[in-house]
Amino acid sequence: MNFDFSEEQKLLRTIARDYLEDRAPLGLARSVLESQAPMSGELWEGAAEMGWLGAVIPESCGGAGFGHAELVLIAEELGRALAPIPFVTSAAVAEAILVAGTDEQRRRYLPGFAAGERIGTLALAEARGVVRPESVRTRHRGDGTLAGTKVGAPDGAAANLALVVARDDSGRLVLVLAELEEAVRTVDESIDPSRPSAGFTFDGTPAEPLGNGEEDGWRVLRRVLDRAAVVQAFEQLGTAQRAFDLTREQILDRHAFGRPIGSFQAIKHRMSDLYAALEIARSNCYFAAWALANDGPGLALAACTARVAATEACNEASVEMVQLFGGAGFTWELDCHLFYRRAQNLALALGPPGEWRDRLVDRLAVDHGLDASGRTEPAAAG
Amino acid sequence: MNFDFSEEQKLLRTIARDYLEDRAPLGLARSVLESQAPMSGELWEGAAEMGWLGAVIPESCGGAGFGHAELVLIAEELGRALAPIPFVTSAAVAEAILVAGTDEQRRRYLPGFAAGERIGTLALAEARGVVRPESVRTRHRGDGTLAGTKVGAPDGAAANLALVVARDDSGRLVLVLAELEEAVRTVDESIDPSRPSAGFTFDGTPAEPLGNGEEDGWRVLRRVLDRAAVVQAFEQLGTAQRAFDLTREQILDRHAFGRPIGSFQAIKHRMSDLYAALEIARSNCYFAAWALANDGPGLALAACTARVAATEACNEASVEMVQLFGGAGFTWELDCHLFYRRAQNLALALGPPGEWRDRLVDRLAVDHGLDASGRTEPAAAG
Amino acid sequence: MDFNDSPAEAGFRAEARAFLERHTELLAPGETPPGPFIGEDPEAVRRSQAWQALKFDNGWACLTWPTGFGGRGLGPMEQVIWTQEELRYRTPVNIFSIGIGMLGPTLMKHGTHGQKTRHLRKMARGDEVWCQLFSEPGAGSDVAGLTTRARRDGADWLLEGQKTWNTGAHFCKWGVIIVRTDPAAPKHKGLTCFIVDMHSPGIEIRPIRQMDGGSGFNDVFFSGVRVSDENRVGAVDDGWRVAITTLMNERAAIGARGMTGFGPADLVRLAREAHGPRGKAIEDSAVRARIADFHVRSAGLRYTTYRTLTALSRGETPGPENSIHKLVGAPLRQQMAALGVELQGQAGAAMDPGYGAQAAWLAAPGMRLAGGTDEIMRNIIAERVLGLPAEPRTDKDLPFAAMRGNRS
Amino acid sequence: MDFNDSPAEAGFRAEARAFLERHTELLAPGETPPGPFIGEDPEAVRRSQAWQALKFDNGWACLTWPTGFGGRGLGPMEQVIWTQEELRYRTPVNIFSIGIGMLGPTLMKHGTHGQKTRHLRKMARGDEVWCQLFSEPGAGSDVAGLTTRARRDGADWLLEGQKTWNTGAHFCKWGVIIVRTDPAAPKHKGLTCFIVDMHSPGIEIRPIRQMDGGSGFNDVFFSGVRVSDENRVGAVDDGWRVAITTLMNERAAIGARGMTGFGPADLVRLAREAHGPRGKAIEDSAVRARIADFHVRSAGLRYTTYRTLTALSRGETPGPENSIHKLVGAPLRQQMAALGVELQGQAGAAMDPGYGAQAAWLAAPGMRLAGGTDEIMRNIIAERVLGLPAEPRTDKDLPFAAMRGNRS
Repeated sequence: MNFDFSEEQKLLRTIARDYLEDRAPLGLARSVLESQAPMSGELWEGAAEMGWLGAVIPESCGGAGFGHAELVLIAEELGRALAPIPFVTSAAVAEAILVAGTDEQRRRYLPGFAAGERIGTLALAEARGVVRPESVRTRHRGDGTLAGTKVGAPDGAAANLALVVARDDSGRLVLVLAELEEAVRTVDESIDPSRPSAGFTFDGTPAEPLGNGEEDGWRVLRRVLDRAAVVQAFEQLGTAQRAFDLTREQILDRHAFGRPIGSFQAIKHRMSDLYAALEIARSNCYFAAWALANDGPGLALAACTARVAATEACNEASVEMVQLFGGAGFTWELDCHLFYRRAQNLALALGPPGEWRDRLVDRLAVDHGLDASGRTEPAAAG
Repeated sequence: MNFDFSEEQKLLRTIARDYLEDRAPLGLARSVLESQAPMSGELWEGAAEMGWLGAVIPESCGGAGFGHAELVLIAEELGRALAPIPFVTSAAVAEAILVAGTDEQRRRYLPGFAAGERIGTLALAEARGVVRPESVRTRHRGDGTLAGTKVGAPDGAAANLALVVARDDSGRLVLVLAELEEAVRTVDESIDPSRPSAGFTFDGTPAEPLGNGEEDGWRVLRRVLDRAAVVQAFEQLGTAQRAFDLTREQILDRHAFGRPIGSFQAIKHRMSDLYAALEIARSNCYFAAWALANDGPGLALAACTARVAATEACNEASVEMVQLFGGAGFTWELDCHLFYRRAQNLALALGPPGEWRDRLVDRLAVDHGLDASGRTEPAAAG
Repeated sequence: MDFNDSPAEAGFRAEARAFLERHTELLAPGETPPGPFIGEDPEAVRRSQAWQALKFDNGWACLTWPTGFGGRGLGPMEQVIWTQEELRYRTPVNIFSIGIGMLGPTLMKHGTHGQKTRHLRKMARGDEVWCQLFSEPGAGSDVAGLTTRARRDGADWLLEGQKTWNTGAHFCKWGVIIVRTDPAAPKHKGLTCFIVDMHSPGIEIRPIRQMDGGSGFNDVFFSGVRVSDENRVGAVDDGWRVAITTLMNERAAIGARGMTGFGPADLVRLAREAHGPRGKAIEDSAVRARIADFHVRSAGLRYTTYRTLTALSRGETPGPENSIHKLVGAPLRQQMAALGVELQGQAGAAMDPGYGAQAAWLAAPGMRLAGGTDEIMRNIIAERVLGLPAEPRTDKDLPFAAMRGNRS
Repeated sequence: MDFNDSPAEAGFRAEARAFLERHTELLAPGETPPGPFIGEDPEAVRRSQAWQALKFDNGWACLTWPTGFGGRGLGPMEQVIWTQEELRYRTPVNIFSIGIGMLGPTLMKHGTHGQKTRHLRKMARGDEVWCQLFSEPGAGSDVAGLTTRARRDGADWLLEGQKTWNTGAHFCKWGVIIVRTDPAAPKHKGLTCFIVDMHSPGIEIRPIRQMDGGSGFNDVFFSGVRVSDENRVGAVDDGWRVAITTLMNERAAIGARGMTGFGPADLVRLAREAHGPRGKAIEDSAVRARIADFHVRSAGLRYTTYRTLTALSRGETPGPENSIHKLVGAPLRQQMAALGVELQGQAGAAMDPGYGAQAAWLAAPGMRLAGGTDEIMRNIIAERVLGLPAEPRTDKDLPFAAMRGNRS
């Protein structure tokens, strides 16, 4: 039984934490939040230098050639730091190229990701709500160009390459890679301006299919999102844990009625429940990391489970943080709102919690040898 | 603004409460629970003598000719007393005859209801789950007899007349009245043996259509259930309030760590939340009573709202009751389980909470001039 | 049960409408009444004052105040009817509720004859606007834990310290402040209440920037601010009793206004538009179940107000159920707004003026904190409504200055 | 990360399997291991004792006990491996966990040489079964509030009072009891611990009927029960320290068994069968959302156990995350069972042996109360794991007899 990270992996985590404590105090997220910048360019360069951006990219493609266990630990530390960089989103695009791209695409794109020159985003949604196959109207035309509009692409303000879900001339769903220099970008007034999203209008933007185009685009997308969800669950876990730790410090420090508010039973009990939610999330994240590293058949269920658990823990921790900091928690000057905003941003970035719960039950039923979907659409269970 | 019961109505409530404190202490529910009896016959006779069983039955049909405001107050008091009699269920059948029966049916059946000789039940479900039009297979044949099996009919052990939803020879849904002497009854091993449900097998049981048979049976059933839901919401409210009051007494009395457990903040805060849930339920019940008494267009939404609120308050109050009584709350000797069982029994009797929530949103949308259903089936919004 | 006015109420309502018809006009369909005033537009302040003067001169300003102070000595039901009607018409924002609703009654109870004569009519007519200075950075839920000091200086007092979460300091002439005058006494015993001229030297007002970017409140700093002893309200070191009167008036405010802002109907509209995991979100029963629960609470609060109004209408004291509004309503708004954001999926990360869910979600935490946190409201209900015992207190009898955790 | 045994662990597991293969057989597919023993069948007691003796004689009875007392001095990981394997085979119920898991270690730490020699090997071999007598009707969460008395009578003690929630008194030879020996002392100071012969005159055992109709526990009444001072464990009036050892051993138990009973998989099966408001309940996303959350917690607890086992496997002390099992698991079972009942609609009012949701729902409240209520678990996590301060205590230093609310 060895359900923990190795000493080497833990060392990497410690290095990451030390680095981020030095280079990415919470003031860094605040400075991006209060500026018009799409991210912290300096930290992004630092992340490239540390080898984080190429964590799972093979050395042959300019990466560090670590594994996914290392990747998730870096994500957790970036979450702790509320790092204002598009690490997980961009890594998801790199991962998509890694698992579904052609050899040529890997060679062409991945070195740029590892070096930090390439920054990816997921251009999926076209309207409010869950992204469904039937709602994809963006066209990838026979001439290799895109036409359509995407909204709310996570970290879209900073990205220069988008993984786009579109429909080809035959109506089939495809995943394509589009250079964003050739699209019209509208940076969103984001709920979390430290990691602003963006919309894109494609009108003749050149884009190439991911991979050889034989596999069903929707199925590949689900696989990409499952893998990204595990990495982001660690980011959420880090953010949740930091919010929790700061809240704990605050309730030990803040006095009311002559004693620290952390000695009041109602607050203690809520902290205990929150602690339990965090540990549930952590354990589910660890299992999902194992499934991701081993790419086993349990990955889809494990990814859904980790994402649902981490989203909930992160949202709850940030909501309680504002509340337990009291009136001051509602001010701009305190950092609570950075957590409140980030938690929601992350909860939406890969699709909202309801979508992942729904998918979780599909997978749960499959793993029990049952079909729970009642769906007719074949790709959804993939 | 007069959003309260009249002095006369409150007097009737006081009389009911005094009567029940005398004749129906909690020991009465326990005695039925621990016996094989289907109900307390003595209390049923008392309810008839008090005029309760004919509360909304016109005097011309042997009733007391009160209104629905009086009916719901009686139901609330019976809920407080955990009265082991099928008051609300039977009243629902009488109400169905009142609003949808022919004149002849009213004259024939209603005096028996008022006198307590008729005891009605709702024979709707045929399998586990929500009762849906498409799941009704019981046949009402051209020769006026029923064939089929119903399960979980509330208060089915005590009843002698069933309102049955069935399908006629043309496949149309109809409501019929069936004498239960001519059916095979299987009394359930109930979760709440103080109000046991039963299953029925009909095989050539005579049954007559309710009313002239022209109206859509499903639509009539929804109207009957809406009206019954308001009355039962008051019963649930009474049960919830009693559980809450007893819990409050207990936590003032039970000491741990040198003080009453009701002085511990975590417990105080849960009691405050429960109090709020109870008052939300009470206010919604009052509004639904007003809508019922006036039979206005808002009744369907008000009924759903009151039922959802009262079901939740009653379930929560009973669950907290067991918990806050501590270990003793888990014993047979204490009355907590009577509440835990009854709350669940009532939550299921007219269909589970999920069904009412779903219907609430249909009605909410209609009241906002929107169609929220996404359903194709026309009768569902009725 | 019915929802109609009694004949007397109907007559009063007609009177109110007649006045409003004469001086303004009904809101257009879809137009909402202005929210509580939080901006800094001097023109809006002037318009608000002019409207108040007009109301005062016609007997509509302070219905429940005694006639001697410019009121009409009416009951709370008339006040509710007036408010209901006024909200239907296009009127300026109301910047007087803290003064007229809370501070005026406090002066009536604890003020000197001179203070009443000097201030009450001007307050009522809106000629001078008032604000409240109670909360401090280290004393929110526990108001009595405040550390702003007043020291005697001849016949005057000198104030030193910081107040926070103040509404309106920048356009107010007067403030009511509670400060510590005896740090050696137990915490509730060494406090004194003063009227302070907000234009005094040594007062600095800084707007607080909220987490949603708005600025509805101020920090107010006092450096050697001189206050004459004439402006003391109540006895020296007896300020807690005065403050309690104000806080009670704050909490007795009746929610005739109801729930406004992003609500169940907005969620239904949004869910009809947005995609869920299958089909439209409105077909998603997880979404439906949440909307249903929101409607249950939202409708329940509305009908709870009806119960309160019924008691007022009968001249009875409203029941304790009125205490649940803030505890239920504040988290409800937060949860509704959160679902509104969530339903939008990836697009929800952008501020959406169409539905306003994001703005509501960013503003919502404030409602759970202002005017008594959720936790304080639960304490109050548990102790005052349910009669559950107070927790053991360690801070009541110790000298204030001796307690751990006090910044002083 | 991997889930495989280390080579040493694998070797140990093979040894265990070899023993089990020799003496019993694997459970059939779908057959579940027996739950904790709560019945009164004497034949089942005999079978359990025989199996224990066989284990003892072959070195499989008390793996973590020192060799001197009949154990093997192994670590907790070996114990977990053994338990995992034993649960795969058809074996009798285990009626020794309280004695071997909790009371044995208590005697090792606090007992006299004579007590250890007299009792430990017989306890380990299952020749004599032991029970615990701590809880009282007025002292559940607050064990130290107990009122059962012991008075000196020459060289003996006479016990008077009532214990409750006892497991197994009717088939046990020995019990460990904690009683009050000095009511004038503060509550934790006047307690003493004894070994009591359960066949002594003056002991009456009455089964407690639970709300679900079952009877797994007893009230045990003591009327002038004589106990020799030789059977005292620890010093007079120092019993709280002894009791703490026992309670700590109770809470340190590691959940190698995991969640059993009505769970997410049952809900999926039921929801595929039952109708929802539209179509099958499994298509109802409100149901799906709840099942998803149940799976999240249920899987999270399982993987939390893996984290604990990993620490044990490395010879490290497990982290505090192990403390969440009861707090998360008990309400989870109740909520899952409640959904199982609810999904059945009207039919859910009848006990359903097919899915067992109703039985689980009726049994569930007990799990939130036994072995530390939810509230006690939250206190423990807040104070011992999170380091939040204890609340002010009013009962620690007063003479026990002087406190309000004590039945004595």
